Amino acid sequence: MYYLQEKIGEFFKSGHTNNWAVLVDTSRFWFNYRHVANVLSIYRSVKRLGIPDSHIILMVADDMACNPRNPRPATVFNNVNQHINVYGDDVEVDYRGYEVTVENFIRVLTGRLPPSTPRSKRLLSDERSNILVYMTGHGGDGFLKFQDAEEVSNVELADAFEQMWQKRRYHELFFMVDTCQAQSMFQKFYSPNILAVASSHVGEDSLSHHVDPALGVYVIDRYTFYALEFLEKAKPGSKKTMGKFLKVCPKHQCISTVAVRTDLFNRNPDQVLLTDFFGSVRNVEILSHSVLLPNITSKSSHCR
Amino acid sequence: MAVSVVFCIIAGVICRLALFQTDLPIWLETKNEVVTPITAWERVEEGLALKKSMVSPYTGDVFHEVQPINSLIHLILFLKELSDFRTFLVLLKTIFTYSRLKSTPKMLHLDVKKYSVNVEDVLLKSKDLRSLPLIVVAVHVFNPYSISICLAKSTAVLSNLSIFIFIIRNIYKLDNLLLTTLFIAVSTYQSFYPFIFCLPVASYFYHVSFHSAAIIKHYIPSFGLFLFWFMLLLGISYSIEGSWTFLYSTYGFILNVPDLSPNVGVFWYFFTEMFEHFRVFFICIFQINSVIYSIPLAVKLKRSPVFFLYMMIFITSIFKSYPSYGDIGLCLSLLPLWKHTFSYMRNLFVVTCMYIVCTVFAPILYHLWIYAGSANANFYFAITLAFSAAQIFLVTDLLFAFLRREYDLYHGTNHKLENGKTTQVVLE
Amino acid sequence: MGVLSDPKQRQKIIKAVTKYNKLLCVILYLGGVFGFLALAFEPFHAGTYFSENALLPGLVENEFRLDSEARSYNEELHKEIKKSDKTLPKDWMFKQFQNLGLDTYYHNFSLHYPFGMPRDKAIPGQNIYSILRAKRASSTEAVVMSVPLRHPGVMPNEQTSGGIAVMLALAKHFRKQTYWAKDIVFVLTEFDEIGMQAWLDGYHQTKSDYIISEDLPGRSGPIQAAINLEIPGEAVTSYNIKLEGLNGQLPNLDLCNLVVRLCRKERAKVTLNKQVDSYERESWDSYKQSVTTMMYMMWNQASGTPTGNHGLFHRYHIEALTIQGTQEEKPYKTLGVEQTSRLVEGIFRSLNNLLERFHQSFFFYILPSTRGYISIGLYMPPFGAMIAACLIKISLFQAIALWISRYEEEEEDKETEDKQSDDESQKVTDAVSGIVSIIPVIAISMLMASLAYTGPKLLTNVSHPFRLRPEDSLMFGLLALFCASVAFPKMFNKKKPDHAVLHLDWKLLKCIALIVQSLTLFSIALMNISLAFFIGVAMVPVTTLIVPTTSRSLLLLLLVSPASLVFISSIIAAWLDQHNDISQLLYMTWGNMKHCIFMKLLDLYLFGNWTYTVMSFVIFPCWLLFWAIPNCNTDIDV
Amino acid sequence: MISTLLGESVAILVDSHVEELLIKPLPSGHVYFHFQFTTKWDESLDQPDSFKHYGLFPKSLGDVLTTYKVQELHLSQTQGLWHHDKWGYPVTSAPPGAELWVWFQPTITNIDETWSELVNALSGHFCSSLNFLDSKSTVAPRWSFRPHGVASEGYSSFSRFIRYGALPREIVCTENLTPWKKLLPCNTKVGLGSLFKAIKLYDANYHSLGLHVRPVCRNSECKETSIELSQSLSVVFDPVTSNWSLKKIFGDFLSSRCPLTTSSKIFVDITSNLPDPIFTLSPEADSIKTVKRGDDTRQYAVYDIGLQTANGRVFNIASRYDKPLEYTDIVKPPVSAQRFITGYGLEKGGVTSLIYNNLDSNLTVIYMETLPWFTRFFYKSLTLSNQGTLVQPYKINYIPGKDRGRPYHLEIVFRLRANSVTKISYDFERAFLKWTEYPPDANHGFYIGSAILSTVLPTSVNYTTPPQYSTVLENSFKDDSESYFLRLHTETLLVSLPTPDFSMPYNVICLACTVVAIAFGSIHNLTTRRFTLLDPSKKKGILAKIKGLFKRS
Repeated sequence: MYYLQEKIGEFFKSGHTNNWAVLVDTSRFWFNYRHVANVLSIYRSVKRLGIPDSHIILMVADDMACNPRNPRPATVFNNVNQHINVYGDDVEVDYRGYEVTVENFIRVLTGRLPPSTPRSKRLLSDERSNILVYMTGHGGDGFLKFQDAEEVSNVELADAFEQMWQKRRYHELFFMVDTCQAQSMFQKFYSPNILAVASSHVGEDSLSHHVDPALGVYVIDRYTFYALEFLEKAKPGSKKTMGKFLKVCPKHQCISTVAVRTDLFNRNPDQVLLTDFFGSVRNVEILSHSVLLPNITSKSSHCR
Repeated sequence: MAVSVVFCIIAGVICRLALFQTDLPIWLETKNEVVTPITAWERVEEGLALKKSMVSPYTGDVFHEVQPINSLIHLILFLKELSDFRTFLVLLKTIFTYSRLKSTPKMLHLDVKKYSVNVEDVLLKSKDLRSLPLIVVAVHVFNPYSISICLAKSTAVLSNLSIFIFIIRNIYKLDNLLLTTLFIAVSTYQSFYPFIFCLPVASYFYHVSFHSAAIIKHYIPSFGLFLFWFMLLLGISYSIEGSWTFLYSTYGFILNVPDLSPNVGVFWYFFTEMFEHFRVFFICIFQINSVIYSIPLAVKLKRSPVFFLYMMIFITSIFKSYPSYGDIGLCLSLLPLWKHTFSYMRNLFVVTCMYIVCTVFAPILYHLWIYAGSANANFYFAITLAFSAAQIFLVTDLLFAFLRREYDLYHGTNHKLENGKTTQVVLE
Repeated sequence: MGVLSDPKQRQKIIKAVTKYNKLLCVILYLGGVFGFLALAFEPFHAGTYFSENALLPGLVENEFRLDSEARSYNEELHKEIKKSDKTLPKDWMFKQFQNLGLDTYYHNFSLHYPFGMPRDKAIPGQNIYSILRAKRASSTEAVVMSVPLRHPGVMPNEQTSGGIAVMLALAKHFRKQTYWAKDIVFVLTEFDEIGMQAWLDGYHQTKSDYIISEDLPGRSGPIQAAINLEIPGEAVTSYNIKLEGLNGQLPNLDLCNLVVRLCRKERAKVTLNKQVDSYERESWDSYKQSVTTMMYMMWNQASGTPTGNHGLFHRYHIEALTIQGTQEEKPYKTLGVEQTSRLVEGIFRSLNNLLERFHQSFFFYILPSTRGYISIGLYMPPFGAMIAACLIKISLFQAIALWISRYEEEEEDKETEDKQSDDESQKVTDAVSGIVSIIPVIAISMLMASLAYTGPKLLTNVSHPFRLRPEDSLMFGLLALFCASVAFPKMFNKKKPDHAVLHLDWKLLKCIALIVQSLTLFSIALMNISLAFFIGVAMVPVTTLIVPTTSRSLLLLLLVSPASLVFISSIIAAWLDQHNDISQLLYMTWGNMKHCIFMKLLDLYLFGNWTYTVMSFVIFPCWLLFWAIPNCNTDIDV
Repeated sequence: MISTLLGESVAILVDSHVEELLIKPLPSGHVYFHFQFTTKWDESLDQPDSFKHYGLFPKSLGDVLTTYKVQELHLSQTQGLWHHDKWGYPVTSAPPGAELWVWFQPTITNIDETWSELVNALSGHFCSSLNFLDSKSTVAPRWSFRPHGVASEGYSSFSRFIRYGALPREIVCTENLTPWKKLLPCNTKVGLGSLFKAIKLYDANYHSLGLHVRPVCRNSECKETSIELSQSLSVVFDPVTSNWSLKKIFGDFLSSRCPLTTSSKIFVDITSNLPDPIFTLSPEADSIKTVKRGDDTRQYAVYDIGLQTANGRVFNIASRYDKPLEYTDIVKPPVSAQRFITGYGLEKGGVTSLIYNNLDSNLTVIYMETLPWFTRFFYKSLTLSNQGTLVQPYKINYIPGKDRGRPYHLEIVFRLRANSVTKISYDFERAFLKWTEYPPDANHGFYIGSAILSTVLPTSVNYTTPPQYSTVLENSFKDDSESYFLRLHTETLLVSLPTPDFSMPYNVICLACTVVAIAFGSIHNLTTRRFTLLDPSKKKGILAKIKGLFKRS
């Protein structure tokens, strides 16, 4: 019996059985091309590292790829010498255009969506899910603007995460935000198991990386640019840790200082695999004999 | 005197006819200060067009008049020369006003016996009274506001008319509560707010009956009769319309202000910028606000119901949900009735200037906002706000002057203390 | 409300005002005028900046590489023009556009000359326009590039053939690009503004009495912005930006900034009304320079006539300006069609980036230089101060004391008390009678005004049979009318043999007149600050200071009468054309005057220019009110 | 014998799939590619139990049909505008943006609810914002949209079971293509599907994804029905030099046919070569087909992908023009329309549609217009005129809009005189919205969906739509009907509404309330206090207090 327990123990070593990602670009308009590039870069990475489209909620406030102003249609490049088309050929955007509102975002997190909402637009996570939440857009001290019309405050966000925790919608949550004064977004968090990283301290602006003269817009923000650089090196099975990831983009690269919050997170980031959040890798072990598992994930049905 | 009145009226008719020949009317017909979604002529036409093509005008959200008005105007359309009709209306009004004035002295000095000594110079003299009709008629005939609504063919003319008639009824046939309430009902039926005029009427009858019975005894019948008439009218339009939907698109439209197009009132921008979840609350506040004043005034002015009535007309015309120059025209034309109190008013000059300025600037700023696109909504809002403020100053000032004069009537004009020093009169 | 209601305070204020009245007036007036002019000094106004993020000026690299095509187009066009002397090679241009695979159309219109001529006679005209359909958008928005087709006859620096070459070269380049979000409409208009107006009328289906435009065969969506090019065939040395539109309306400041910025990017010299910015900033010279620039702009704006095709777009809420190529003697750099093309390409890339119509930056501004702007918030206070001078004056008069209730008089000293209360009602009746006595004056001035407004139609109609040129008939007719109106106070005398003057309460009259004047000036200022400013500068001092029965005030009034205002302005106009020798100057002035009135009327009928209306219908009666004052007698004071 | 075998095998096959590509060089130098994938499934919609075992028919779609009781479903997602004047008629007309119209089965109970669920489901399915098709933008047209499939007379004469909605601003991009091509039997690995490279497809002048499901006759005597799923992808390219080839345009060759298809063919319209050749095709066509349809004769070069790509050859159609084409005036199609906004300023406005009839015969057309509630349509201003003379419409179906509830919906049936232009014009008033009702880009403006013109043409000049009974293009070659149903979408319009100042709410609320307070305060003062003589001998405090009171009044 003890043997069995330990087996189970190591089966759930990383403590989670599935991965989800909520990737949000909150700003519309062509001159915010870079924000879309940001979010799509992350989208591409997590997809490459093994999270399926069905487990990714992608919110893009405006259409850059097929924007008539885009001289290279159906592509979004995050780099002037265009080696990666982050838009890909089989992208699935779940919330786009005017659908990207504070209300929808909070509803997706907390799962309070109208019954007629299709599965692809729901975050069907449970208490065994590791969730990556990435946000980018124009922000200020304590808020993040949605489409230049409304804003989500850091308090609202914190409460939303708390609600998720109480509804057992996540096991661990990695919150990543690239905006001006990004640190303020996670200052108000109080729910457990949240690891948070932000592109800049309060009072700092997050800067864009470079312009593509052919497009005539800034193509990506600094933090995401270097984060992507880091992620591109990672392979699905890689042993890179979050610790390393949190050190990405020192001041001389970002110009803004990257802020990290680990006090809510009860593991040591240096022991946490990158793929715990960015990939969905489960350690599968073939047992010679059948094991009777106690019903662990029974409660996971409530959030459907 | 009568000659000059007639002359005045004729002059008015001529000037209106003349203006009808210019392209002013076309411009005015769509001016949002002059016409509101309810009274706009083109919307009435739209209603007729829908009727003609067998669509109930109330299925849409363009037409908001009550049905019989619609049919009435249908009749009018048969009289080819519309302008004639309008000017005829004006004539009608002015004559009524005139006749109403005949009874002024009786109204104004009901209890002259109670007056203090040496108030001659504030007492109404017969020469004032004689000049009064002329002034009223002149003011009405050459009042740019009433001219403008006449030119714009706004249906506000009709509601004004019914209010006029009702005043006449009120004054003329002293005893005839029946007709009075009927006319209140008619004007309420068209523009909802007049229902509040029941109060002054009641207190009026209480008054003319020389306080025979308790005032409440007068409220009940007038309200009862009013309700009866009103229900009757609704019944009529139900029989015409065949459904109650018209209730929403007329009174519902007035009450919860769905149309936010600019006008001279305070509602439009307020509810444009209002947060959704406070909307209902503030609508209630504003609607109540437009009638709440009747209660204190009813108490304060129970001795002079006609003035009370006038105050109510004025206040509702400021705070109704879709005010227009039509209502202001009505009030201003009746203003000279209180000419004898003007000398007590404090802000007349300022108010006059505000009126003029707003009236001139409003169209300019509207043009800059809507057509030139160089100014934004705030400019126009500022003007409408100033306009409402001006009206409020005027009405409060008038009230002040009226009360102040009464004070003088009862306490004499030179105010001396026991120690014989002159001093000033203050509210306490 | 506090001040208004508290009697004591109000008394104090009124006393103070009445005491130092004249002084206050003078101070306010001078302060206003000089304060206004001082704004041109660089430290006193803000520097320009972009408030519309979407424009992204100059971020995108220029891709226009068709320099040789541009030049060859230019040369070919020259050949064509030479070949077909006196007529424009329209068909050639049409063919060029069509060969590029654009939807190209002719647009026919006809002009009915408003003056004298029989209505049936019409002058035919023809525009060419061509639509480049944005590849991946569904033709819901458009931007316009327009060039006036000028007759080969005009002066070489007035020619616009260079603009046409630029347009063709760009059309060829743009055609290949995939990044257009808005259609681009290339418009070539005949008879400058008239053709433009016809095209715009056709595009928006608006009717006009004198320009009859046929339906457009092809269309695009709502026009977001327009750039008008006046580039001569030869190489230019600098670009001049023209902003002033119909009735002094201005394009959004962002558009202007955009052009300036891109000119700088091309290292091209850019000027406003041909005035260069001085380099050093806070010096006296630079200040002088800025004032001149500002004055030129205000002068153009005040006239209310558009300075180019762009001016007509403004009415349709389309931001537009004209880029004019200018040539100087000693150029420090010459700019050929290729540079111009690159500049315009940059502008259109930025306009293409635009997602909402221009709404961010200022619409009310005055430019003392290309670096800085004076916004409405800055220039209104000084202007207000100037007008306040009259308002202060008003308060001098008993009129106030009458309007304000007797309430205060009670506060006044005890001994006056009794009289006060006696003549109270007396006063009221006097007021009424006073107003009544003034009504005829007002009536007459209104009558005169309407005559002055409607007169021209009559005059020109009668002029035709008499073989008079409409200019002359207008001139003389209006002069006659003016003289008549000047004489109107004398008409009153006929009725009153005893007095040689009007019987009316002149103070009340002046009070009213001043109110009317300040109201008028303010409302003009809202639409055309320059016009209001100039009129105000001229009229306010006179009108505030005049008193009855002094020949001095009579003279002064005559000096600021609408007629003489026109005269003065035409002198200035003549002087601006460098006609310094006096006789010639006067001659020019006479010509200008006729021409000016004539053109204003033409503008009124063709484009709806309000300047004449304002002068005849608003300023003139206002002036007549004042004119009555010196003819009043002083003995009936209230 | 082989043929008989084949015949049987086809007969026993429950569902069949056909892939086709029509290539049509347009007079304006553009080239029109229309991909047509038709899956026919011999199951009838009305017995849902049959939706158990799926063959080629996509299950996801089958579920949608059964759950929401859909009889017919027509969805189109389009980028760019089809210019009729230059390009003639497309195979299936579609407006810019997204358009969805659905006929529900008569057994349905609560249609509006089902509709809102359906659009939600579809929006999830096709990654588009179809869920914005709420009551504010949905109408039930009476005449313009009849069922395309087999339907009983009684059923189709009711407009009760149809819902129509359009999103003129909807953008179409890779994320819409992805789910669409997942519905193809052999995704994009083989067959024509392998040409779908987003990067190329979205660089087109016109790009339209279509999806149509409808019941059709199973066989000629039409005893029982089958379900037909027709997926179409139309693109118009502008090969700047007029020569074009599959490789150049789609960036790839064809390497194989989809094995699941019964036929996979490519048709190139070479009618323009007829008198004397303008362009030459390589390789040689397998067969040249001359088609006589109505009064119009066309010639097609037919390629069978199967043959072309046999034993691993790659296949690329290229056309070479001998001389560069020069642009001339293009002959207009029989019926075309032009629609635009008139007037200026943000208060009122007008819409005018010019409808050209270039035929020598009169036509009866249905004109359908749907206006959002915030552009208040004025029925009285509706005028139809033809060269200045008023036209009396036969029938008008007008449903006025409700503020924040229902769009203005108008259908007119009238006669187009031969060789003339008919002008339909009306005025509207722009509403003032609450500040929360404006979209984030309020000053960009609001879109009005395109008007729809339906008619039956007597001639088939540049008419390419396949006949009613099947959407397989090849069938249009043996179509012998005399009348051709045409649906035509006009331009979408952009109107800007007056906007308030979005930064003002607090100030406005405060100011307005202040004004009201002034009135309340002073009237309260005057009515609740009495006048008295002020006695200076009283101590100062009171005086100050009274003054205070005064200030307020």
